[in-house]
Amino acid sequence: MENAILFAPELICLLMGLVLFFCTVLNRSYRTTRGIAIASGIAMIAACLWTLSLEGEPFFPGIYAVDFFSQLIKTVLAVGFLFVVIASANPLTVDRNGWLEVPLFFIFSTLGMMMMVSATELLTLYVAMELAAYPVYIVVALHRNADIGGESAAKYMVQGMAASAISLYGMSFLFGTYGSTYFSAISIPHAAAHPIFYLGLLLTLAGFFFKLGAFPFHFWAPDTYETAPHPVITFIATVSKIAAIGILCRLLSLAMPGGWESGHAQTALMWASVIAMSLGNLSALAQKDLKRLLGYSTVAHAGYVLLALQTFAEWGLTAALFYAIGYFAMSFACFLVICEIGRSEDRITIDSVSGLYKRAPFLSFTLLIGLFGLIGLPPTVGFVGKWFLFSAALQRGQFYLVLIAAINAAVALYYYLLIIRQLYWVEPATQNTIKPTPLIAVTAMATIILVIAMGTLPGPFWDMAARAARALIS
Amino acid sequence: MPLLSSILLTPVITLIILLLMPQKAVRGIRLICAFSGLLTCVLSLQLWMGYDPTSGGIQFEEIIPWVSAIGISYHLGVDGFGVILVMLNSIVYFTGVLTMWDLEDRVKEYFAFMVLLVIGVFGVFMSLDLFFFFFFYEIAVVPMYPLILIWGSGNRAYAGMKLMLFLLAGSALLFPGLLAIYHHAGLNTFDIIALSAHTFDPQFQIFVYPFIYIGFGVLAGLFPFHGWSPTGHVAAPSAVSMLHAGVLMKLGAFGILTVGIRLLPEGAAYWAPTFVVLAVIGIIYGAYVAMRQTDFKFVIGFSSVSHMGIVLLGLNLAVLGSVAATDALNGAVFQMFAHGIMTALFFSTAGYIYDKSHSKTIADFGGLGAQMPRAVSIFIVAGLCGAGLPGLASFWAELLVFLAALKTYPIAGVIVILGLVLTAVYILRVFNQAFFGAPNPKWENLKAQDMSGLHLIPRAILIAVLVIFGFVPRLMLDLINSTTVAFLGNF
Amino acid sequence: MDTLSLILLTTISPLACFIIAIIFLVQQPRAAQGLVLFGSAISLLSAIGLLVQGPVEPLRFLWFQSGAIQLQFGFILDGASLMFGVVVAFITACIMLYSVGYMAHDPGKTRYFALLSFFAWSMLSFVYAVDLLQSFIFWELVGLSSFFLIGFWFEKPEAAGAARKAFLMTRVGDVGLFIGILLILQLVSNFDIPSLLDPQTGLSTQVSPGILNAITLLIFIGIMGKSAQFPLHTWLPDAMEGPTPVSALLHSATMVAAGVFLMIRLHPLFMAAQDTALIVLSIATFTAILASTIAMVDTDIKKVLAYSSISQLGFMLMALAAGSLFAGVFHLITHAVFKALLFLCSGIYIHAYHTNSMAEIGRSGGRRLKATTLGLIIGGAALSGVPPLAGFWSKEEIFAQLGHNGFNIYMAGAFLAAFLTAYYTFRMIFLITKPDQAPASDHSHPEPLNMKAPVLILTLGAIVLGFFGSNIAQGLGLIPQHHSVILMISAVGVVILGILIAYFDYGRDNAPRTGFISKIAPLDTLFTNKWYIDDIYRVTIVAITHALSRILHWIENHVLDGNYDRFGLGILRTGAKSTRVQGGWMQLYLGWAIILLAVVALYLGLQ
Amino acid sequence: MTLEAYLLVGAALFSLGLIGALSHRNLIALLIGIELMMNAASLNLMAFNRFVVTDPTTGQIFVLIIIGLAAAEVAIFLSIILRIYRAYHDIDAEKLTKLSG
Repeated sequence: MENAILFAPELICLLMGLVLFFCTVLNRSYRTTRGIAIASGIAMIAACLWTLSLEGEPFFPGIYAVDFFSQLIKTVLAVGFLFVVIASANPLTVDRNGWLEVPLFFIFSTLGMMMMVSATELLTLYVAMELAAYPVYIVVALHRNADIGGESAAKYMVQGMAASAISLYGMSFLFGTYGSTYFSAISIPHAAAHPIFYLGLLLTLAGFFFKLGAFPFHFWAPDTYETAPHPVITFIATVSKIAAIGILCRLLSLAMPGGWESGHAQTALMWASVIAMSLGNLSALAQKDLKRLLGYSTVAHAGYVLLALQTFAEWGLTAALFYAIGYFAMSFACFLVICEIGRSEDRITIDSVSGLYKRAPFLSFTLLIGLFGLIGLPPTVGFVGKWFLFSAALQRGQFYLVLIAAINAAVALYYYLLIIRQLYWVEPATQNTIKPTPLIAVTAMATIILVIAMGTLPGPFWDMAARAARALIS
Repeated sequence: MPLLSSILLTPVITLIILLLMPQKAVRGIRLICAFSGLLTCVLSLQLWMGYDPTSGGIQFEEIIPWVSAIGISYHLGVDGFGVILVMLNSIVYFTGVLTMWDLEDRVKEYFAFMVLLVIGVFGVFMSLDLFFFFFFYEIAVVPMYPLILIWGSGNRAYAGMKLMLFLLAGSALLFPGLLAIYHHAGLNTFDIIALSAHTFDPQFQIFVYPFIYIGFGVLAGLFPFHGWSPTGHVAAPSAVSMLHAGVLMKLGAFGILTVGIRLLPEGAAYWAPTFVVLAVIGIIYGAYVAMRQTDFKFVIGFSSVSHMGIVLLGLNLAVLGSVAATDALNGAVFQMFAHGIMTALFFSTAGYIYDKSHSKTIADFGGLGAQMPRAVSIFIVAGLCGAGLPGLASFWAELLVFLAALKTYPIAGVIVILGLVLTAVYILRVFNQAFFGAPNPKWENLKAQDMSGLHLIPRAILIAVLVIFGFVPRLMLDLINSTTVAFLGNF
Repeated sequence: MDTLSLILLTTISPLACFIIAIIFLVQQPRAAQGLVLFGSAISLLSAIGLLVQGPVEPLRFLWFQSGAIQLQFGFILDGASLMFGVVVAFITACIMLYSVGYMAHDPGKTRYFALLSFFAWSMLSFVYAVDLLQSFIFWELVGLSSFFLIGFWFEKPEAAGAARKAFLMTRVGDVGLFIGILLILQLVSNFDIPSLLDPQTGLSTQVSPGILNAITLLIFIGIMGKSAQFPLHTWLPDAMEGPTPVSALLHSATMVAAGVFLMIRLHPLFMAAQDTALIVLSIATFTAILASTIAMVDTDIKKVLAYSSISQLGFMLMALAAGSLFAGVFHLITHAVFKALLFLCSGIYIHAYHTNSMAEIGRSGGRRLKATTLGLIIGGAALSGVPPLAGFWSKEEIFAQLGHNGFNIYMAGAFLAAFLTAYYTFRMIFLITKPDQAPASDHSHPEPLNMKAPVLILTLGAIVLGFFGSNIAQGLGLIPQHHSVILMISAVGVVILGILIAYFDYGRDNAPRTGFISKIAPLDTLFTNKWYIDDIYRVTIVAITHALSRILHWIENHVLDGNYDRFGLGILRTGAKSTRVQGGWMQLYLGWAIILLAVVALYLGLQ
Repeated sequence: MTLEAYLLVGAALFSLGLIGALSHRNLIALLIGIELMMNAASLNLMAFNRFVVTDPTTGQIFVLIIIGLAAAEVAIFLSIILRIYRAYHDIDAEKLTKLSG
């Protein structure tokens, strides 16, 4: 029973997944299905909160850990799932035949991610990773236009498969070096200095870099962001990012005591971070498609997160976790608006949001807050998060690295401001007002509150992230 | 309720109320803002009265741990400089609201952004924690973009973008600089007071100081990074220009003072000669460039570059540890205040003329003095203050800085004093081309639209402040001087 | 009444009038006019009251403190300031009275009277200032108010231009003065005039002669600007664009006299700085001659008077530089009276005939204005130094001082200037009173009483003031020079010579009505073109300033701003290029990733 | 055979798979290339299992699961290929370049 309690979020996820499966089988209406998905989201959040401060290893000792870290991430994942399901009301961009499957695949992917962050063994990790990935491959392809959907799904999936193959290849080396698939056996400080360990670790990271959209596995991001159905890309851009950052934290914590000193992985990660943020920001400057632009922006943000992770320090992990939560909120604010205004449009260009303040004042305010967050302006979480991330790097004395990152943030300002200009200054092309449903308005409100609360009262959130990071290291 | 938090929370609450008000309640929005401006003025006056200059130092401290794990705390407190600048911001806020009383377009949003800007400025002047200092600093910068973009004029998209890019590029230098200070001290606190007790390694100070100086300096119109400021001023609506040139640019100088000089005195001293040269160039350069501008606001914009050069000059002279350090710092802080009020007056009046005529081209007017005597007179007062005329506040500031310059670097001193003539040249050029001479019949319709009633109130307040401190500088100098002595005593 | 309230009444009442008039009485010009006249009367009476009370110790209050610097605010009440204060208040009152008639129909009457009041306030405060910085402040305010008064008819571009020129040129001088007093502050941290001048502990005992010379020279630059000495004199003739009463006020007793008065105030310092004194003497002498030569050929009555002012200010500075405080003060006071008189007379002519040309005034029947013409002749004679009028005595003092100290070259210069003065003054008188053709029409212009009365009062002053020399000397605590008879006779001789030549050129029947100088063509051209000084400025300083501002403006737009923009665009272009990596072909994406991974693997392998 | 030999074979297999995935335009060939890469990993796992590890079951289970998941992956990818084929009537990777830049 105790095991079941520890396992409660995943169990609820699994059970509700089955319920949703039967909904599809019985061909219920989309309203009902979505209603059930929302209910299951709420149940998951409740379960996560219930187990938030529990610790243990349910069912299989050594391969599955429930600790504060995993439960914190799971809570955010559950919230993310709920929000995405709410946002995917009336998802016209999805093939009409596939509507019912959307919540189903989301919930299974979420289940995969939940298991991923709890996994403490390579095989479990691998299985969870694939479980998280496959449903998303499918929903990307569910775009109502077969050509666009097919191309973006193929690109996404080829990258994903290659990345997971590379990951697997790396895992084999980890396994070979330590003779065990348990993390507890792998994270041995003195052996950690062996270069083959770092090679294995880096190759393993490839799969998660892919998820995070970090350089050099980011190439799918712009293309898929641009064309995937809006709710789907919302899911990828928010929920799966948290899981990716979470698992990166977990994996890098394996190399924690020696990672910085030996410098092998650190150098590689540092360059990945620098190139990711520079390339992401520079490429975003030239974009006209809003979603594509956000795709590049996500690459840049992955760079910022790596900046903290490459420090191999508790501070860095804490900052990355804090930023993961914040990033979820900021980017959700943006994508929620995209879902709303782009119900019937396949592509959202920058011009689509022209004069949105006249057509939908509240939504444009939401987008504004989200963009402010992504720029890194106070009082949003973007500012505080960057402060923590950069602080982590400076703790290691990487002054110029932080300088580069900060300059990148200034360059990024340009394209974000262009969007804001469209939002608030340019006259709208149509006068159609968009009135969000109360549920969506409440969700938007909650997101704004989260973004601003984390930006102005970061204390409790930082403490939680720090607790999670400590749970990882110990 | 602690006084500083009350001052800070007044605009915060105003902002929340504004966001909850309906779009249409234009009158109510204006009244609320005016009331909040007045309230901050009253509270600031209380602060001014309550500050005890005899004991000097930081007073009205409030500390609430914010993120205690890494040493961020909500630490407010003001020294004499802070008191004065808080007062400045209150005055400019209040008069700025009154200046924009006639605004009809998207009133709610306008005032919301403006109040956000005010919050940021108050926060910077009060914060004694590096995190919050920077936090509020950025808050103050953010609203500039929408304000310029939506309510501005002319080439506003370009100007707003340029302004933001310059300022955030400045922040990009500050980010590593501020964090390096924190980590290098190793005290696990962002508290400026605690950090100032720590002596940083001189090599480190020399390395980091330019980042801090240039990073904040961009906002203070530091030559050659001033390009954003005239363009931004020109495009912004008048009350935004008022806040921008009047208060926002002071944030930069205040940042150099509070973070740069207070924490890194040796670095500051090492770099001071270089930056003195830049400041002197800025003063002269701004004046010369202002001479050729064809647009009112560009003239004022470049004059701001020139006048802020005086502030920067004073700050740099203060750290050289010479006998004139006190005068230099007194002068620099006095100039922050005086220039703030002066440019507020400038922009408020230039904005008025623009609103009525929709022309900013100097040569377009000619003899406006006969058509809008009141507006023109007020502009002239501001111009004369800019020219450093005695009897108006900035005279004292310039006097003190020039004195220090003459003592420390006689050649620089003579050059900047000669700059006074250049200032007079460009100011009088504006007067002669726009206000004097044969009246242009094109503007006969403006006769009926001269400033009156409500429009005169904010300008009258600003003029009164200028004149009062012009003739009774003691009111402020006593406050500044005691703080300066304490400040320099820490070196 | 005690001294403090008297001094406050003297200085503050014009200020109060200014504030009330400018704020409340814009729509009621008559009330403003009355108020201002009333204020000026109070000011005059209290100034006289102060003079009657006699010199007292200075009054001082702490103004502010910054570091080691302590500044006082207060009033110095010695002979010089008391007497000059009365003169200023008196002339101001006369001119205000006169203006009631002169400006009767001007729409900007309130502004005019308010500005006059403001001017009176700044000038009086300057005269009584105890602290050098306080002096400087009011010195600047005097400059400011003269800017507004000269540019009073700002709709006329010439007036606006003249005002600007006056402000800028005096400003150039002020910069010198400012640096000078900042140097003093730096050296002694004190601005209190009496203690600066103290023979035992004052400035001259504390600093080396070289520095003292530098300081006094810098101060003299300020005086040069204000008192229109070569080379900063060209603003003064232009300033005649202002209303004539303003010219009378500014260029007789007040604004331009401020420079001389500053030198009077700091006379001991200048005496201690030998080199500066010599420089001042040379410049003053040269200016006196230069201005007189231009006055010889000018045809505009106000311009002639303006150049005459420059030249007489030169005389005063000569006296002071030669070492006689008394001569300087005496000439300052007499000049104030007769020059005000002359300006007021010219004002009546201009008011009546709407022309500035002397010949035109004569032709229109200028001499029919009896009281005015009387004033013109008496004032002119006093200016020329015809005994026993006021100017004679004060000039006599100057010659005596120059002779006493053996400045023979300068005395020769002074004689030349005196000769020229007599010549151009009587040229003016003859041009007006003996026109070349009889007046065309016969209708006579009334001379309004409120314009006539000040003229008559000042005429009286010009006649009698010369006899009060010993009282003035007493007031200053000095003994006047003994007049040498030879000097006196030769001076009178020079004056008579000048008058005779003027008579020969302009006064007699069938006079040629061209000056003798026209026979020497190069000099004539030089004088008519005002020695080309304005033109030299135009091609040098003005041109350089314009060129510099053009260059820097270009730099701002093309080098700084242009490069920032180019830099920004460069980044944007790099951004556009960087998207080529994202070629669209999925295997390309995969290839990139693999290559980079291989690099990492190689790097790790090499480690 | 030593461990090194197995690892070399594995590396060769991985590289071949990679080259296949990069060079073939046909999406199915691409898929096969990636499958080869996974098989290389499987081979590695088995080799390590044989030579290094004390508990011989771990690697075997791992490989079995990889095989299972690979099958699922192939199924999903094939369905996507079908969708592409329906839209383009072609499964050439080089033609799927509508999205770029």
